[in-house]
Amino acid sequence: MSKLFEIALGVITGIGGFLEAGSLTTAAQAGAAFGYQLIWAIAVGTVCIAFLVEMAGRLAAVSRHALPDAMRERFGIRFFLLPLAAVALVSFLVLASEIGGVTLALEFATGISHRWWAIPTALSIWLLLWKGTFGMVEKGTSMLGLVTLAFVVAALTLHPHPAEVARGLVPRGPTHDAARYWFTAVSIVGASVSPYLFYFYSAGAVEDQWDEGYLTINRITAGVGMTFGGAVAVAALVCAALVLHPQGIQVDRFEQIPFLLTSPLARAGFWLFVGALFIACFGAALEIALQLAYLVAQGFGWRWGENLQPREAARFALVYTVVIPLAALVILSGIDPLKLTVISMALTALSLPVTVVPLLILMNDPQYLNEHTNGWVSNVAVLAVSAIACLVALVALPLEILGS
Amino acid sequence: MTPPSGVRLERLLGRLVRDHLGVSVGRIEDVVAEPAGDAYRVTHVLVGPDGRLAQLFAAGYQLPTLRALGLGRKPRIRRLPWSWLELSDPDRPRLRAEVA
Amino acid sequence: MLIGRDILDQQVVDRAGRLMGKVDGVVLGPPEGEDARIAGIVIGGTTLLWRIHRGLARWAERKLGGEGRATFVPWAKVTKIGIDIKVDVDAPRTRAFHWENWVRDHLIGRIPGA
Amino acid sequence: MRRVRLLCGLTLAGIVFLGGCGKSPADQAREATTTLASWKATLRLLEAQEARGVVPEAYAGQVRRAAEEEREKATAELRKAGSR
Repeated sequence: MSKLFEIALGVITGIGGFLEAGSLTTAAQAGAAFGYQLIWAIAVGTVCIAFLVEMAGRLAAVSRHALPDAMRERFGIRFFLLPLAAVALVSFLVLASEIGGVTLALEFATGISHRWWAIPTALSIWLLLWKGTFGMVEKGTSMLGLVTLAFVVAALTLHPHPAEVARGLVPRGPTHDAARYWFTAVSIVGASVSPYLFYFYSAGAVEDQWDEGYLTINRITAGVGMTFGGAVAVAALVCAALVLHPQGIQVDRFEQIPFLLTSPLARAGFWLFVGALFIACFGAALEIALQLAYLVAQGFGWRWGENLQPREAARFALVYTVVIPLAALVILSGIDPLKLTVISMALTALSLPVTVVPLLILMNDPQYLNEHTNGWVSNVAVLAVSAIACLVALVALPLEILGS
Repeated sequence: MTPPSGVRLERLLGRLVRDHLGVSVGRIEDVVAEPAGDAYRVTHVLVGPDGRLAQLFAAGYQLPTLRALGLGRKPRIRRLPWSWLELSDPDRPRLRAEVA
Repeated sequence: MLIGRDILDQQVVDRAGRLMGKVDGVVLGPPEGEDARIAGIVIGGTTLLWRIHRGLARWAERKLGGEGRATFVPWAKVTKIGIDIKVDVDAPRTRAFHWENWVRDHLIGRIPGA
Repeated sequence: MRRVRLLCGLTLAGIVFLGGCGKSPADQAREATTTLASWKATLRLLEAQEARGVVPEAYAGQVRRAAEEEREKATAELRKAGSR
């Protein structure tokens, strides 16, 4: 029975944990500007993250190492510092974007500017990590994250044509505005393949003391959970394609995104949007802050563990205690949250080779995986997506930064 | 306790080994030790390729996909007895004269 | 057994199972002579710097006048080499825990509910 | 090692330059007009939903403020593109 519960839990983590500030804004931008044309980018990102999450779980179950721990051990400090710095920088920017999402949800709900909400949000995120346990963070955020299913309900009430949606799954070039098309595609992939998702997942597998017996659960959790998560992102894109695209509205500010739910679901839609944005971003912020602490603590061998009292893992607790207020300062500084989010997603795509290749090397090392090393499918798929995403980001990012 | 004097392995790894004529033999990849009672006796040193390209291909060798694309080549690692090394200056390990 | 692969950068766990750092360095001694042995492992201090940037390490050692708070664990105290390196040592009393204790006493410990 | 660093520097500069000159004045003008049209449509959609009482009044104010800011930016861009 408990295995079934674990599977259900895993799937919920996939659904609840998938949609956050990045995937929501990039899906809304894609749907508004290009209709169904970019659904394939979400599909590619979802397949890639499903593989990566499964790999991170398998690594933890077989070698009993979380990802940063194994990376430091296998590559030595010199070749560990580069991925450490890349993941830390990208995760910090995404953390700031998530806090931005939370503060905007509060602004929509209360009318008070989002900058006033930065400090209270940071304080409550920190308090939950300070007092909470790992189980509470992981399971609480994904249970509540189910509210993001509101986008699926909204998409269905708009009655999209299944054939047209399916056609969007076929990768194709843009009909217009090529630079913006490829930039949005790459930020969608960056939003789906956020390193914190599989780094946090591997830390979770170690905290839950997984072993070889969990390999099937791991595969189901990663596959089904992430696919459902991807479906929620597609639903958000479909809403934008049916509500904003026909009116010629392109998404430049967060304030335009609530229309995705208010058009199909009226007043309830507005409050569902505020709730979904708040919970999804708050949950993601909790996971990212915790993952940053795991990353540094495991990299240098300090005591770590969300189930330990802060006193017992002082440096681990210090990391998230410092990182959360710093991220809140970024929002306080008045940066436009939408632009920050979209740029962070593109930077995530740019850094993919550095954050993903170490995991791929570990997954092909019998010393860590015994007979459970990677098949060629996952190797080729993940490497190809990372390389392409990085190249496209390399060209698209300067264009976007200089353009705006 | 402060570390006693002795050769520090972490500073040896990656250093270029030259023979007594100054010709490069390769870079130190690792050091082999065998159990001897409770302790471990250092027996060999593994010397890998020196060239930047060779190291790049050695890195590529770790990924089956890159290997399949011909971007990875198994690095040639040689096992030299530890006693051949002369470590008066740990930053510039050299092979003993009588060994060549 | 390869010292770099199997010992260096491994997680060190003390007598009570507390994580006390990674193996940042390994001392091989005596330097000259036939039978060099693994004398012990080093945690923390300036050891890591030597592998990141030698100039930085030299500068740090000049400033600190020595290896800073490097902790040496003699090989005799290493009880098991496996997923982690188990050592027969009480971590909080060693210098490897200096910063852990300092952060606990001066920063984290001060916040209520620590 | 210097050669490698030089090479990286050159390629990076090349990419940034390529990115930079991608935005000709005609592109900028076209993009600014689409942004203006987009925000006009946003306000039309807002008014329709306000009439049906779908969105709270505070949020409507925020959309109008955002629209104002973005329209100012777009018109400035249009003027800049026009003069160039």
